Amino acid sequence: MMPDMTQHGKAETEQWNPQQNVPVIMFDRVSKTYGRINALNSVSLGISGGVTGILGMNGAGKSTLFKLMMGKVKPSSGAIRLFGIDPWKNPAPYSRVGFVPEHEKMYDWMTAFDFIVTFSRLHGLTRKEAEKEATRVLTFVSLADVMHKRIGQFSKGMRQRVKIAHALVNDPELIILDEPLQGCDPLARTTIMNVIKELGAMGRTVLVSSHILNEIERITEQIVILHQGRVLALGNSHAIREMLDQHPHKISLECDDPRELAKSVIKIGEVTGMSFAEEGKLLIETNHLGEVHKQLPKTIIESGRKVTSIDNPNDDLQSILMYLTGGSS
Amino acid sequence: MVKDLIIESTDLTKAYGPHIALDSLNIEIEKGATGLLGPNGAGKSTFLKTILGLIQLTSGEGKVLGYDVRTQGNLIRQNIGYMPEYDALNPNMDAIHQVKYSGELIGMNPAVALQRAHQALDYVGLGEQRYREVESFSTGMKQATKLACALIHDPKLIIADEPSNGLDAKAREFMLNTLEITVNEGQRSVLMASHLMDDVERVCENIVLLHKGKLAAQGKIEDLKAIDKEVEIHVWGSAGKMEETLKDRGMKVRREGRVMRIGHTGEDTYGNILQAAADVGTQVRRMHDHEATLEDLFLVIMERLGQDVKSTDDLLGGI
Amino acid sequence: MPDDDLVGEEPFEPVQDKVETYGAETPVTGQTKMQAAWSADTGDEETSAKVASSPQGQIFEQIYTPWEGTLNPRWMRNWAILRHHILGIFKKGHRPWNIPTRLFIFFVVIASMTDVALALLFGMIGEPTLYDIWGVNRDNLYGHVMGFFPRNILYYPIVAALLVGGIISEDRSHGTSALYFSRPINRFDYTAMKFLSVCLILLFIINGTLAAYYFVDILVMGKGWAWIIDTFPMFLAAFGCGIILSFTYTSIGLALSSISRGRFFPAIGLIAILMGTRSIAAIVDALFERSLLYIISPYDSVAHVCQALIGTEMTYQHPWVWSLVSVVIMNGLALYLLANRVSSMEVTRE
Amino acid sequence: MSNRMDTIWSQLDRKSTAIAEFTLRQYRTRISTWVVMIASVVALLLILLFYIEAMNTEIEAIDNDGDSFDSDGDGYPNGQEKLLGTNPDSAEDFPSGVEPDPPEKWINEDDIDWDSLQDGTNYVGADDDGDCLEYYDTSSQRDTNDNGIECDIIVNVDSFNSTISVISDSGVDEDPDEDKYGKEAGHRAFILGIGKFGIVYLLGIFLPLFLATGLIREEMSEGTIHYMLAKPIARGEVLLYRMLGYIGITWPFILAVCIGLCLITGFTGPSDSLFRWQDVPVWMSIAWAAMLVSLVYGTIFCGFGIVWKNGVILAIIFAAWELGMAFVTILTGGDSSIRYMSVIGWGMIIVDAGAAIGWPDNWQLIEIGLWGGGHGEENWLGEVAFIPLPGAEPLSVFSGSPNLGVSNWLAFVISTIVLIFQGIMAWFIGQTIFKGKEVN
Repeated sequence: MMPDMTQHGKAETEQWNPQQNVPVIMFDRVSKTYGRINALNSVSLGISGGVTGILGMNGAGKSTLFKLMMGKVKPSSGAIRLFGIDPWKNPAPYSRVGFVPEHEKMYDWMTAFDFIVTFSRLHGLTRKEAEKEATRVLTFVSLADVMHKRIGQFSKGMRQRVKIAHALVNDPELIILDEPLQGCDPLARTTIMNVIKELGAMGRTVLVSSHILNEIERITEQIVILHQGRVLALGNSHAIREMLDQHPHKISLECDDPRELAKSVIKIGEVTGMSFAEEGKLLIETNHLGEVHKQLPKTIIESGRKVTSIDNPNDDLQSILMYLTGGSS
Repeated sequence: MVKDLIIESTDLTKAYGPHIALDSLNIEIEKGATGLLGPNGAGKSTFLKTILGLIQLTSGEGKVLGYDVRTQGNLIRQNIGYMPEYDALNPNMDAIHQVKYSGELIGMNPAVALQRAHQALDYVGLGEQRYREVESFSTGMKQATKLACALIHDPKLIIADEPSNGLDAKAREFMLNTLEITVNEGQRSVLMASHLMDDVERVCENIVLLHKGKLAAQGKIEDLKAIDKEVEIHVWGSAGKMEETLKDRGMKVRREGRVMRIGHTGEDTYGNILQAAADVGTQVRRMHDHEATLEDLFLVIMERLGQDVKSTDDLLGGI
Repeated sequence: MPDDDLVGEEPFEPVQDKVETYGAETPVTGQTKMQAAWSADTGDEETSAKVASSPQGQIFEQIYTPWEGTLNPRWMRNWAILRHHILGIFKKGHRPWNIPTRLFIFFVVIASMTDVALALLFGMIGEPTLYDIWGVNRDNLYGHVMGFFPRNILYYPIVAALLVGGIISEDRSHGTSALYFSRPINRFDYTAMKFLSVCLILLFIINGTLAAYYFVDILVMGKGWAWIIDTFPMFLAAFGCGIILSFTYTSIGLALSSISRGRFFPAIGLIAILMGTRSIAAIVDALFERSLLYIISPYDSVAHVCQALIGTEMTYQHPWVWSLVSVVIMNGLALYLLANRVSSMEVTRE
Repeated sequence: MSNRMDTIWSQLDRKSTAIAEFTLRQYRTRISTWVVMIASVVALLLILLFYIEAMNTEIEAIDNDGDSFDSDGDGYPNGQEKLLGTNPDSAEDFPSGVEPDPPEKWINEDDIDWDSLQDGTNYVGADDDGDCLEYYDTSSQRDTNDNGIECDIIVNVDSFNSTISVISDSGVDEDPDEDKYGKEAGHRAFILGIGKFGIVYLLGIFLPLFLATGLIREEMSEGTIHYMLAKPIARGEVLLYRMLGYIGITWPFILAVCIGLCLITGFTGPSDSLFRWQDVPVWMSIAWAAMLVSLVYGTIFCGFGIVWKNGVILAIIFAAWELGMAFVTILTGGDSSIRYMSVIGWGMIIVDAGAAIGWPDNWQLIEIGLWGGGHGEENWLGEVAFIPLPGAEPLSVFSGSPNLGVSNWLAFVISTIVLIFQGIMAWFIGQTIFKGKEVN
């Protein structure tokens, strides 16, 4: 009648050994349905190392993805592996994972220190080790000075940092942060972003979800885009944009004499069209964004016109999604 | 010209025991859209509660739409629409009745409230979903429903606490648009508390910045932004080389990944940048004058007030 | 779906060479590798998650429509709260009482009418002895309101518990208290209307069925004026007892509802108070033959007062005035707690 | 950090104490914990007031056998006349040369033979006031109950049928001291009544209802469970250690309540010595039963909370079933077998076994009290309905016998094992459900 002890074997046993060639996270054609709603649709992913941003609109399946990883819900089909282990009904991989849930609720009556000590001990630390560990992680998120205050008195940003700190005990190899920036003021946002970048730089695998592309791009370039439960794109955000280059694009230039400039720009072979929508603005249409950009600086300088602004309108998640879904979103 | 003030306060102070939540605030808010900013816990919520006439002032005076917050709370609340930060909807009710009920609570007749609820929901873009239970709504739809609740009696002033919190790009866009239309076409005033500086910048002309219960700054956003001009470029490929080249040309460069900010040195700045790009062969995907965003402004003001912004170095020291 | 053409042909290459970080001095030690794969099936749109979104097309027709109209005074606002809660029992579009609550209320209303049905049945078939047992008389009027089993163990307290369960605490947890307090509704009105609505629903069940019992008997049995004059005071007394009972249950229940955030504490708390105090008093009565402890039991105190009011045989030894005092004190304490808690209620969600 | 996973045991130990300690601290911050505890203590104190008052009120002495009357009006009470061999019904026949006794002397003159009760063997009461003597019978006529002793009363315990009967020699009655008997019986009835219903049932069910139902459910609905479930710990363990924390608060509380009541009633109760040591096993069995019962209920209710978000409704339905079982068990005195289908039934077996160990004479005491000295009113059938002594009836209601067909000690052990088994089953089912539960 005792709990399954095999789940708590020593670190040295095979099960706990990091298998070198196994990605930290593997999703193999995972689907998850809630009643009639299909939250995840045949998602396949493999992630190890570095900071990865999980991008998607509300309800795109980001939280479901994390819940599946953390064994909170059972996949309707497909297989999930965390360090090569199926996390459903098996807490073994969590000793190497730090999870920061999206929920705002915390144990307000505890001090930050107690909170972290208590939950570190669930990793099997003694009280003493846990206290040392708590001091370390709280210092890392720079809350050392207030660590003996009750969490209830903390502001949103501080609470968020306590949550991150609690996920860092036991030196996890994988850190999952669900919407860590939501509701934080710029001060807290900057601090949290720095913490995340730091973790990535320390060689951890970090997963961060967000629905704001700019935010994620300030942290990492490695992104996964989810939309309506499917992986629309994954890779370097840079590279994703490059892929998008093959599609009709617009470049808007602000310049003292657009019509003059247009005469030079038209010489770039890839430009398919131009328009003068507003006063002092030149809109270039192209199917090969990269090519055009490559030649643009030279062309401008040669034309002798003064360009004060270059812009690609629609460069946020929304427009990327628009492209990826063929404008249907 | 006499200022058209909707909210004014003189030495408004609120203390909870020894803790001073609002410290002699002298605030003047004009008609139009105003952003209420401040770090978490700066006293924004307390301030909003004060102008709703919900809590007793310790000292000082306040007037909202000409009504005294001390004595005319009911009149104030009848004339403003409040959109709370958290969920304030019964998840098991459908949107239309929720909005209708909120109208009835102001004192509208049921029939009028129902008709007006339809209008309000149409306005916030919940035309087809109005008979659905709020439980099945996304965050954006919930926010829109809350806005509809606040708008049902066509208030002169709408107080929106974090209207775009947790919304994705599309929903946020819509929410901000709606607020903008409300201000510009509806000629209503909006007081909006938010963390997202972009949102405030888009909707509002004025800001009030609170910090630790004190007024840190207030006024037109334009006036407050007086930070050195920079040009921001997004480059594609060879960013490091580009940086070096620019520095060689004697320009001040700050780089964050593919984004660089270059100190404005006069009319030839753009030319120099493009020349450098042409030399290096990098793509300049974007180039524009970088106006100090509200976020920068916020950080600058906070820094002056003594709040440290943690840098990477500080964090490294902890390990 | 064009996305397959777009990015689906081949996974992205490993991007180590393109890694850039903020600040060149921060080295990247993490192994950066992404393996990409796409869903094999095309997947039809029907099954994919419908992300609720506001239609973008409406942005352009968004027109702010002003509204000019007069707002009703305070009592109309209060009436709206009351209506919202009471009509919610029968109709959609008002406060959504949950299904178990509605079903149970329906069951209790039907079950409370058993005496009506039995009196009718035996009156009709002309069985005088059986009619005497079930027809309207002093004991039966008392029993309809105050009978312990099953009415005051299975019916009324549980209805009260279900009603008060979420009535205030729900506003705390849903944040809907902001809906009230950001509008011209003061806390007194709010509390009073919540109180009144629960009390009225209980009254409808208890006294509504009592009235049905009494008047159906008159109509169907063709009772004469003499009988009516005889029994009407009893009926009125029983009616009054129903009011005291509903009031007491409501005030205790609402006080509990106001001190908790969940729905279950008030419900269990009410049942625990009603049943627990009575059980303890019953033990003492059995052990020491002292009925005095019954004054801590809300049900027994009310029952004692009602025995005095209706004039049935007293089942308690201590004077009924003590019970009356106890009922007053209990209600006073509960209302004080309620007022105290509601006045400190936050506007926003807790 | 290298040696942090020394042994499975030390690791378990760390996790278990962490969660249990956490749970305890969480309870400490909740108002409802304190409300429930204070309310139960206040309720028990109220009952205690009645108890203390009853113990300090003299029970009026009743002349059960009518010996203080002077039926013939010759100045001598009937008892004195019977003792001295004169005819109590004849005014002419009275003892000569003896001063008439005051009537009070002939009230309570023939008390129960307490010493004989104490040892738990068959009770033999002697005829202290010489009731036999008025009959000038043969010695066999004076020994109608055939135990070889003239003029006595036996309370016969038939251990085979577990029946008890009072058989007196003809004409022998007793006039016991109502105050002494009433207080002893009232005291025992109080302990058993409060113990079985007040502590084992009410406390045993309300503590878990308020404290255990939300152990997992509240964490789930608040979303804070994510912190716990994201750690390398099996869900079954979380449940187990949360229950450990729950035990950590309920068991000391129950124990403290029982010890407190034991001390108060032990000093105020009727006793020749300073303290009633014989009550200690009874109180301890009450505490043990309440502890086990609250553990089983707690695990079951916690499981209900996991299964359904409105698990408390299931808990209330279950509590109602248990209430019915509690009544059945108390009212049948241990004769029903449906009680084996409940938790409370087994809990009460523990109390009954403890009572039988602490007070081996309990059944004789009850029977003597119900026999009431052998006097009563004849009903229309000609049967004598004995008038019980004060306290005898409540005591007989609240007493029961373990009725397992084994010795008291064994009954105690068996029901303990059954309760623990029930608890383990509840935990096992709970953790199986919890394991397969999707947490959103």
